[in-house]
Amino acid sequence: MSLPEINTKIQETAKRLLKEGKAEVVIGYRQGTAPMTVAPHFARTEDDCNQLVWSNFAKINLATYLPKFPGKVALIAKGCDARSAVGQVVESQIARENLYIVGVACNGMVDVELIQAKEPRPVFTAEEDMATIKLSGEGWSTSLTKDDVLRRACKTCVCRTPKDIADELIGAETPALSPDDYADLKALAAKSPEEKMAYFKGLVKDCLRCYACRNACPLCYCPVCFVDETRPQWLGKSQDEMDTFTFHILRAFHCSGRCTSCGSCEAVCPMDIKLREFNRILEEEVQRDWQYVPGLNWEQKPPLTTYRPDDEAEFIK
Amino acid sequence: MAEYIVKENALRNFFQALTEGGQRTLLAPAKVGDKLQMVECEADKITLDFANTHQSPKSAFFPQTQKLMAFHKDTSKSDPFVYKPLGLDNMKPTVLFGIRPCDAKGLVVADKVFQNNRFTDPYWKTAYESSIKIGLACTAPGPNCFCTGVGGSPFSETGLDALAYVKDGGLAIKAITADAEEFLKGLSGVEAAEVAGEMAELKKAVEAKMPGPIDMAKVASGEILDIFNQPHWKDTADRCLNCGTCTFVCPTCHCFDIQDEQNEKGGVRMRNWDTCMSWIYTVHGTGHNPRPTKTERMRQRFMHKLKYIPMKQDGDCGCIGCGRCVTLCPVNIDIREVAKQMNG
Amino acid sequence: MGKEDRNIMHNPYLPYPVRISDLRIETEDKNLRTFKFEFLNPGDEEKFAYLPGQFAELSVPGQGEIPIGIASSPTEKGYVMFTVNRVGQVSSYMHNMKVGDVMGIRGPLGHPYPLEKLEGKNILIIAGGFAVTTLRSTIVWMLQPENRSKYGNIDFVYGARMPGLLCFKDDWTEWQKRSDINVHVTIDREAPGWTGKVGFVPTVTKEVCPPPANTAAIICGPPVMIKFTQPVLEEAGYSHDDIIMSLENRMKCGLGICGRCNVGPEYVCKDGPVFTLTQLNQLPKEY
Amino acid sequence: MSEFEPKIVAFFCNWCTYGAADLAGVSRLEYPPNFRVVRLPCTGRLNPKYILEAFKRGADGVWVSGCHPGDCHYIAGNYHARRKFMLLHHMIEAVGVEPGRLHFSWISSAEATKFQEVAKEVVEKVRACGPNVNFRKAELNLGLPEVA
Repeated sequence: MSLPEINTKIQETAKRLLKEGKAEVVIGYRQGTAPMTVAPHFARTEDDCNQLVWSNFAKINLATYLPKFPGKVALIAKGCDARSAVGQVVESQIARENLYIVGVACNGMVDVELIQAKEPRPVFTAEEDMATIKLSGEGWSTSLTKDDVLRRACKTCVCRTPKDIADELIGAETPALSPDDYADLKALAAKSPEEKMAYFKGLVKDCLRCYACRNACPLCYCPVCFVDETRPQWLGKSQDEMDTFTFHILRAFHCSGRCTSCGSCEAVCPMDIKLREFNRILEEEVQRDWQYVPGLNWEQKPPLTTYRPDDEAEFIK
Repeated sequence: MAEYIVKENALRNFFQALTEGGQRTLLAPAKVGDKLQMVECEADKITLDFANTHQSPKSAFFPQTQKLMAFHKDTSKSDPFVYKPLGLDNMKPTVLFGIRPCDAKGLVVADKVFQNNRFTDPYWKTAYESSIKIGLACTAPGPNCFCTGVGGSPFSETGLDALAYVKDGGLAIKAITADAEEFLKGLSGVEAAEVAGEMAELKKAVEAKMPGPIDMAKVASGEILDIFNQPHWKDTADRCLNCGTCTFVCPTCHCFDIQDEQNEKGGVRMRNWDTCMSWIYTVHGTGHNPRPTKTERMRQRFMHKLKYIPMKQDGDCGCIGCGRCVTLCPVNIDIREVAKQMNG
Repeated sequence: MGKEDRNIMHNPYLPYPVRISDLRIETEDKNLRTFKFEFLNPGDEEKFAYLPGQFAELSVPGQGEIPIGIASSPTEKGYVMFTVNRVGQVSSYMHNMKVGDVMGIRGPLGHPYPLEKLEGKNILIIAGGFAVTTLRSTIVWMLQPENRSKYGNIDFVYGARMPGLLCFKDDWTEWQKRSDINVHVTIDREAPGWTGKVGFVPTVTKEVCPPPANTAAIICGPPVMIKFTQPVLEEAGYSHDDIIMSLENRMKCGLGICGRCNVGPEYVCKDGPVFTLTQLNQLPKEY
Repeated sequence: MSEFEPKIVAFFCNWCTYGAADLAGVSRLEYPPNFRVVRLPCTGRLNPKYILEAFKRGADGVWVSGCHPGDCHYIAGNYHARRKFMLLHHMIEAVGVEPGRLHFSWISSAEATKFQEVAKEVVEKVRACGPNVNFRKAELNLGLPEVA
């Protein structure tokens, strides 16, 4: 399906769902006000629905808005959004009956940082279809192949078409990709502790501690985050290297067995930190130990909320 | 005021000379990793071809983490447990080259907070007032630039000691303050010239390409509570994540948290940037929170920039139109749109 | 470029070093302690010149700072006094400190009650719980012979849940004996051994409040008390200009710089904490 | 120079390892004194951030010990803990904490001898890692001339 066709389909579906009372609000995207942006859009009326669009520039995972959201919600969902929504139902953050997932066959989102690395000139307009991004500025224009500027997370997506978890699907199934083989992580694991630490500390050296990664994360719905706890205060609030490093380790740890690799955290990071490197460590471990991939199943419990008496225990004396 | 040029082949010497033989720290636009930032850098790393630095230059005078004072616990020495100020003596003055006029104006907004009607922040004042700020006018504003929408100009001189623009690969510079004239005239590579006329023409040409003023008349004349209670806040807040990115990159956001850290020998009191988007920013000891949800917190930021600061700073807007928050907001909350909504 | 005045600049972040010269447990539930501080450096007491209604940041080295209203009156020389509720990290730490310990105080901050403007008026002071601190300061100040003549009748309504939670018992029992102040101390419910008034502050205020002509009310107390007392005063005919309140919000710098405590364009720390109801009615209720 | 003596933070379950340590003591089984013990109601109570905090504040090693599988006083606390520890163990070694700094064991209150053995092993392994310099918060620089 072409982008305009998808847009029409999304708008029609949204109107129908509102009319049928399947949802009081449809959460999707609308065109942004600046080049290469889209805005999450909360459609409550037919007029609102006409603004719903699909875009390659979506940054955040729309499931982030779901926990404790009042009333019936329909979500125009990429595969990762749908998976996160499933996770939230499994974790009892939203009731299944209040959630209607409109899955969209997604072929990935683009990484604006990558685009700017390829095209550093200021971009004044961006046009898109499902395969190309056309950029233009003052006196120039260029075209990029979308696959060349995909977000890293999208390159190893295991659920581009959320056909099994969506309540309905828009678009034809997108060809599956080969999943993350963690080759880089495995290579890193062979290195010395000093090298590993230097690498990971280096990743977060620019961190501002703004916690945008946390706020954009569909898993981070705790009423009080550990970084905001005051008695005791676990983390100093300065730009201390270890405080920052610990934040990132714990953030990833809290997402272990739950992270759907949507890449929202990286996309929103104002300093473009490769935050998923921390998540991937545990993602790989969870898959290896418990063969668990989050957000693909309405029934299965996340691995850290359950146990098996014969869980691996080699590391314990 | 005096006018000068620096030819392209003299730039390197000129940049080096700006440190006055190492007496000043030179901060200028240069790449750090793949981001352009205002940083302490070597003369040959400085770039003149950019829209604006990724982050605002406020950290030059208001670092994200700044130690304010320290104490020791050694009772055999004088004044145990008594805080002593840090960093005020022998603070090395800076020279900022390449600061954009919008940011320079933003620092003036912040300056009026740090030096308000009752108190003077000595840490800010010392750093800010000892610095020399040489602005670089924008001849090619970025896609989200709107300084002209909020009373600024790509050639604005507010808050600057001198304003330069790129001319034939080199620089044309106009001194704005007497200090700057004194500073510039003897520097290596600087030649006297007449550039004000060309500068005025360029200014007109670039301004013509930029957005017109955003109408804020009703925001200015309206009652606080009327704007505060407008219905649009809820809609915008729907998509706000309270992530705080806007506040961290904003040149006029000045909020901070004060924190103590200590060990067995003593402790320091420091301040760290804080954000009004955070829940803990306003929560009382009792648990009561005057801004309990993201709606109130997001509204606070825009009310502060567009209503409260103008009320306190003779009508000057708290937003200077650098466009960083527009570019970086992950959910496209656009201050220009919010301003329009506030204006009814 | 300002190099010359660097060394003479006052640093408003730097606390004056003080020593705890006296402390006492103020209430039965032990959640309130009253600290008296003496300044370590001669001359600092003069620099810390304050008026009733102002507050200070109590600074515990290594722990942090808390903004607390000044409970002593500037007429009480040789010390400054604060009553601290055990709530957070700093206040809990302070509750374990001893006489002789060194800490800091920073201020005075904020604006005092408009004592000059109130001259010639009758004064109604309404306090609830431990919010009485800056009002104790006000009363002590007003009762000084050199100040007393500037004001008309002074009424003081003070309430707490039970007798053991009333602060500054020595002070108000002393005032009860005086003829130049009417003291109405009340508790919420009957309690053994209590012979004074029983009833909520708003009810007692209704009973005893003087006619509004030429009278100003100063109120400080928990939000629920203020919520129900304000209508009583409005009904009695008090103009909003004559209802004076003291706000609190989370604070850090106390200087109107760090943000957070603002109510609309006003910073509670720098522009307040004292506001008239007229002023507050034009501001968002973000406190 | 004397041999490096590591500082180790030990988190012991109240119902087993804590008792084993007591028993080792009254049985006069000698074990190294490098531990600072934190008693927990259950290893399931151990938030991973405690472990990171211990390292961050300068511990050279951390040792967590609880009840054998199936023996949990709260039925399944240690089973849940086991999964958490497994991930944390993997995580911190992946980001460059030296293998040998973080240890886990199951020791019942009767196993004083095992306690002694594991205690020795933990200390030796941590000693072999040397002082923890990479995963700890840098010492606060007071910047005061009089205490420099």
